[in-house]
Amino acid sequence: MAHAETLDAHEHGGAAATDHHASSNLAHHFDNLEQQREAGSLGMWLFLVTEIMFFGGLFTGYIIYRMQHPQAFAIASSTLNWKLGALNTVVLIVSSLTMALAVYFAQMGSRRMQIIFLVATMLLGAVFLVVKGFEYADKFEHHHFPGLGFQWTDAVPAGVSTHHIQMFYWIYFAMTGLHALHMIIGIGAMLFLIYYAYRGRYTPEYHAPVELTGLYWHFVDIVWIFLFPLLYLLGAHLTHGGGGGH
Amino acid sequence: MSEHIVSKKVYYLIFGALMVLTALTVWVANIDLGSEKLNTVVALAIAVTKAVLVVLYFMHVRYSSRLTWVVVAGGFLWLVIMVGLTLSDYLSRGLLTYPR
Amino acid sequence: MTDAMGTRVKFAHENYINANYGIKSWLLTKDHKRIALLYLASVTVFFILGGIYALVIRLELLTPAGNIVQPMTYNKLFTQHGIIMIFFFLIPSIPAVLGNFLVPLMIGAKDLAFPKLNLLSWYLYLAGALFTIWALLNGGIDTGWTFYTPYSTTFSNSYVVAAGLGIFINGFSSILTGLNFIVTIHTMRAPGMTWFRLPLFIWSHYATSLIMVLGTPVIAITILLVALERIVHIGIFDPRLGGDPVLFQHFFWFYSHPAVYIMILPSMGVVSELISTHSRKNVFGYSFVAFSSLAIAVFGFLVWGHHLFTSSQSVYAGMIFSFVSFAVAIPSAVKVFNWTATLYKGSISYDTPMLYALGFIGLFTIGGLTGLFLAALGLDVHLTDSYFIVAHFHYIMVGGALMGYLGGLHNWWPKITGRMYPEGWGRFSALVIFVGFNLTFFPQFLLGYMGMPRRYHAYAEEFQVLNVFSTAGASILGFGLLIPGIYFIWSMRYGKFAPPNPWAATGLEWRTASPPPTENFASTPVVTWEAYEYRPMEEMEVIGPDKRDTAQPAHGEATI
Amino acid sequence: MQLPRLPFTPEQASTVSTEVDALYTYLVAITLFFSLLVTVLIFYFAVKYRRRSENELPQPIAGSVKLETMWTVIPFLISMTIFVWGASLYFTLYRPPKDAIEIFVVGKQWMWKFQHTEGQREINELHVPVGAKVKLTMTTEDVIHSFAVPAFRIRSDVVPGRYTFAWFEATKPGRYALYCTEFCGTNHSGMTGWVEVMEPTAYQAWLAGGGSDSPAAQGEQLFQSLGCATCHRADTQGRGPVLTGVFGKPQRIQDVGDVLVDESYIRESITNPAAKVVEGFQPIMPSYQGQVSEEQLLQLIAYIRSLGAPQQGTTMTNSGAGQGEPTTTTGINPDAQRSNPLGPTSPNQIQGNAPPSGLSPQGRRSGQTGGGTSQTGGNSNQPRGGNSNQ
Ligand code: HEA
Ligand code: HEA
Ligand code: HEC
Ligand code: CUA
Ligand SMILES: [Cu+2]
Repeated sequence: MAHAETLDAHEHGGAAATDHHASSNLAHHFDNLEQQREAGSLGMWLFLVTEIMFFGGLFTGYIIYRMQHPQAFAIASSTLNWKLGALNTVVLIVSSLTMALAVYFAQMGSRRMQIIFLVATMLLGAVFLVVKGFEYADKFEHHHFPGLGFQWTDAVPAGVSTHHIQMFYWIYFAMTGLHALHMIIGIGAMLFLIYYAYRGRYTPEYHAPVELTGLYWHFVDIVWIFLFPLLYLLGAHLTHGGGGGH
Repeated sequence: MSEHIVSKKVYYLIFGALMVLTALTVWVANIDLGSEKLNTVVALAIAVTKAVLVVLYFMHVRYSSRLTWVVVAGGFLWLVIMVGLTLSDYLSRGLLTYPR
Repeated sequence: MTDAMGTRVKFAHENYINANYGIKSWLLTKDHKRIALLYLASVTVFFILGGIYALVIRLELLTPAGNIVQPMTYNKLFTQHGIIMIFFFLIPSIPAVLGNFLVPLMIGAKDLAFPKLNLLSWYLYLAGALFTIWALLNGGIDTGWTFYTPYSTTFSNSYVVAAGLGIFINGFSSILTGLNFIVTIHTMRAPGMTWFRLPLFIWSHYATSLIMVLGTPVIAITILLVALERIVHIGIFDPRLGGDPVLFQHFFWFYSHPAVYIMILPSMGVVSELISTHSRKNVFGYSFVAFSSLAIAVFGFLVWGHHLFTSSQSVYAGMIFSFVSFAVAIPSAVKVFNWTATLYKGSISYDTPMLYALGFIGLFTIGGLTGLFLAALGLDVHLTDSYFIVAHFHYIMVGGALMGYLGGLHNWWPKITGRMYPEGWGRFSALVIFVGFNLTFFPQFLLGYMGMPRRYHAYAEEFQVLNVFSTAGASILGFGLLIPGIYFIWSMRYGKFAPPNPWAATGLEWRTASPPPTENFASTPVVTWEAYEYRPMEEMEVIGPDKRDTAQPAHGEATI
Repeated sequence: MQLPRLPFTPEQASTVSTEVDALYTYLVAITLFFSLLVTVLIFYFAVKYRRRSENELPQPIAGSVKLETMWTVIPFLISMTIFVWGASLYFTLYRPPKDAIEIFVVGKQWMWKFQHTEGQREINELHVPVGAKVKLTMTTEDVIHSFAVPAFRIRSDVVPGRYTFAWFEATKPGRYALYCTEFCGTNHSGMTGWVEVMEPTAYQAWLAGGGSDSPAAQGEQLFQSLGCATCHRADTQGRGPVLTGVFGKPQRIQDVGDVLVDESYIRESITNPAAKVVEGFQPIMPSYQGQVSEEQLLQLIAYIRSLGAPQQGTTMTNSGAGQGEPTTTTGINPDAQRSNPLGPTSPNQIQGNAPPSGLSPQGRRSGQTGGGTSQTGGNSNQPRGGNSNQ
């Protein structure tokens, strides 16, 4: 093959307009901001994939044990306060909206609105954690924390072993705990964003950190979207409608 | 490929849909659909719908490159693989017949 | 630049090694090449540690009576040998050393996409390693590298949680490396470097990275659950609390089977490069070799249950997993045949890297084909947890992956250090290692079929003869490995200076100086040629500051 | 199929061993063929096309779809033959035949305990007659072990909380090594023993000498001494269901549907009676978890099974009440199956709520230790429990 073969279209560098090497936001090893943004966004998505698999292990455990012990899970689930769960769902969805709007205003270049919505998102995240805290406190009080000291005082219907009730609780705590940890990390990231937004770092050209944190935040929201029905609502019809089974 | 800006109206619409679906999932959970499985399936279907809405609009995947689509789809596919093949063991345990 | 004696010389050009000095400039570096060297140093330490464990194991097995170490100690020996070799040596070896060094160079980028994450990943590796070392120093761990429950969660009285935490942290290092590679390969290729012009090394690292990203989180959560089970007894894997110990095996192998492909795929990538470079031929069936890597990565996720054939897994699930195990062998077969075909009508040199590569093909074939014995359900019942397994995976992991790593190190040593290793010693040691290896592990196939169980501290008399062979082989192997250990270090100081392209190879990494400058290339390279397009040396100009000796391949020049 | 035995293979002492060896021989042949093919080609090319001058530049060869297809399809077809062969052998190995002598096996750190249907108990030594099918019903008191007899080419893990099975038919009298092949702790390599295959007459003589009661008889004694008989009476007046003839038949369970009464089910009924309550009864049966050992559980099972057995003898235990059934005892009734496919009802199934009781007496108190150390002095120096370290 000859030397003087025609060049393939430049893979990047097409967007010459944004190609200002001088920009302090451009890391030295990237050619331009577009490339940097693409890399960041792909990186974040891949990270979210690892998160899916991370939670996935717990989901698998949940599915298998729940299929084996549907009743125990339903009973344990009915002790959760689904109203608080629903409240938290709403809080998180609103926070997702505010996050989306924060990204929107970053894209538009409105510093003020951007900060407002970032703060709102952060506060909503905090509200979520506070509600969660109350729920946890309640569980601790009732000795429903799995492991040492777990107690189940209510009557257990036939066919249900308290082992499996405890099993539900460890899944509940592991999943919501891990989720809460993600929320805390998200709130931490929000603090950084607010600081830099305040400093005017983010422009319509460069706001990747806001966008990427947004992706992360929405992902955490999605995890909760699954956790809520699976943990809080799964036995509702059994305990409310009575009987169940067949 | 410059980024696509989603209008505020879309965000509000999606938000509305998410709220409605949340209400729906709570409502459905409290009625007995006859079998526990059906309740679960419905709950999961609603959750998946909500997740898809968030992914497509809040996370802008609808307007993103094919690569992003592949990454997202791949992530969920792998979750399905993990759950599915593990279940292939649990669901078929004891199916082996042998004379006693 | 050189003084009369050829010692204590400095490189003529500024490069990543002499760009700045001081311990800080290394520990805080974001340069992928320096991070690769940090990794090189750390995985070497762990390899030696793991190797020493192996030698003590072999020493114990010299005689049937378990009379050299206590049973408990023996259990710790093989557990720690396995954990160290797998998690702290083999998984990071090629990706984090050669991959880190070469991925940006090969695609014509200045660095990986996320240099800070790259450094972070080394620190995570270090943190994980320190945790594990701490566990080892405090008394060690005796569960086998597989951590089967309920032994690991309830019965073992060793440092499971600490060692597990080490692996957990190390997992994130692996995830970050994989993530970084994928993003880099997608977004940082030089102009003209299309997907099908990428070296096969890159394809295999891409496939490896997919596994790292998709699989590693699962081992992380699994180990976390084991730790929780141990500390607070949540019951997930404990039958006494209603859990299922076999679920652990599913989780563990969901990662650990794909992980064996994390170990072999990079090595396959190296071998593709070596075979091509040292026969000056384009790789036969490039796209088949490229896609077979992806196929291995994807199908590799569907076969984990072949480790559970006798563990009371459902026989039907066993059938699915067995079937897919055979399917996943096919892409490996495709690779083996394509490598062989590449040699046809080539210009084959007998340089050290090539010796390793050819050795790899043979040994990997044997290791892989014996994998088929294990994937055959009815036969695995007899073979599982016998020495046949031990032989199978050492043939692949030592005969395959390790040989690939060593071959790669030799091949790119001139690029990494700017110095040639002594070719004569290189060939000699490659031969010794090959002989020692086969003598160590071939007898283990026979032992396994005869029924000698693995993880046995003492064994029956009738197995002794073959075990003596194996131990003898291990000492030859250990001796053989010592030689490169010595001459590599020697060559860093006294080796002949390397030209930019000593093998007359085609990759972009050979178009810059040896060692490369910090930013890799003097200007962004523009790729106008296909992969493995061999041309006369004069036509392969160097895009780097150092244009010395471009036309002088260094073949066959033993400097010692 | 009588292939010559390859060197370095263990003795062929069971019916399946020749079949396993045949598959092995086939694979060895495939391995030899492909490794030699590759090695010979490599050597041939390496010599023939060795580099003769430094500036050689061979012609590039693009590749060949025809060749690629060939070396994809042929290995695939070959591997499918291995798959089918291996899978059918697997079914043979894991499907115990009818009319087998049944022996109970309990593994514990680090010994094998056996009990014959006639009552003989053995430790680390198993006597069986030549030419008879033997079925092993196995479990463990602590961690996972694996029961392996290389000369028979059989192996199966024993898993806490459930029963696993293996079977063999010895073809040659002799003494064959038996190993534990799943790592189980300090003395894993000491958890070995012998299978003594005897001529039938010698075996009968051995059986006659110094055996205790049969497991069924011991089970009956336990049934009395544990007070089971107070509720489970032969007439329908007891507070619990009549156990005569239940074995091998489906039982109607509250909220679950039909469940087959098999070993695992009875085990669960004793250790965790609340898990499945027979329709029409109250969940008043106390749990015997921690009060009966794994071996006693097996004896109780043997007894309950014998209650439905019309005849006695060596094959007694297999003829249980289930004999009338069309022998498709999947361990699960099709209906029950559908109602809860994961329900722990079959031999292979999770017995999540059926902790091995052998563990519990001490296990309970110290939180986690393995039990039964008192039975084997040698074990007690094994530090146990997950305490202290992390
Ligand atoms: C790098 C590591 C590595 C690699 C690449 C492999 C590759 C393979 N392995 Fe291996 N394996 C391990 C490392 C590895 N393994 C380890 C560490 C264990 C034990 C873990 C433990 O328990 O501690 C193990 C255990 C193990 C088992 C479980 C055994 C048991 O515990 O009972 C099985 C069963 O199926 C198996 C099968 C295979 C197969 C089919 C392949 C295939 O991918 C091989 C494919 C390659 C070829 C087939 C050769 C080339 C092909 C030809 C030359 C053409 C001819 C081909 C045909 C006719 C098909 N392996
Ligand atoms: C990458 C993986 C890897 C590697 C490279 C090795 C390498 C070796 N292994 Fe290992 N092995 C495993 C992975 C590996 N192993 C695993 C996963 C297990 C299962 C563990 C378990 O059951 O849980 C196992 C188990 C295992 C056993 C079975 C133990 C048992 O079941 O009871 C044996 C027995 O022979 C063994 C032997 C060896 C030998 C002789 C080597 C040799 O190749 C080692 C050669 C290396 C040296 C001898 C080091 C010497 C080098 C130097 C001295 C260089 C000096 C350099 C300088 C001074 C700069 N290994
Ligand atoms: C206090 C009374 C009582 C005692 C004592 C008792 N049982 Fe039961 N048993 C019951 C009742 C009631 C049931 C039915 C409800 C259930 O399944 O839990 C039952 C069910 C069973 C079943 C399942 C029967 C079937 O048809 O499916 C078995 C097997 C069993 N018991 C065995 C035993 C054994 C063995 C013992 C002694 C170690 C024992 N029981 C002691 C009351 C008792
Ligand atoms: Cu019991 Cu190993
Ligand atoms: Cu595997």
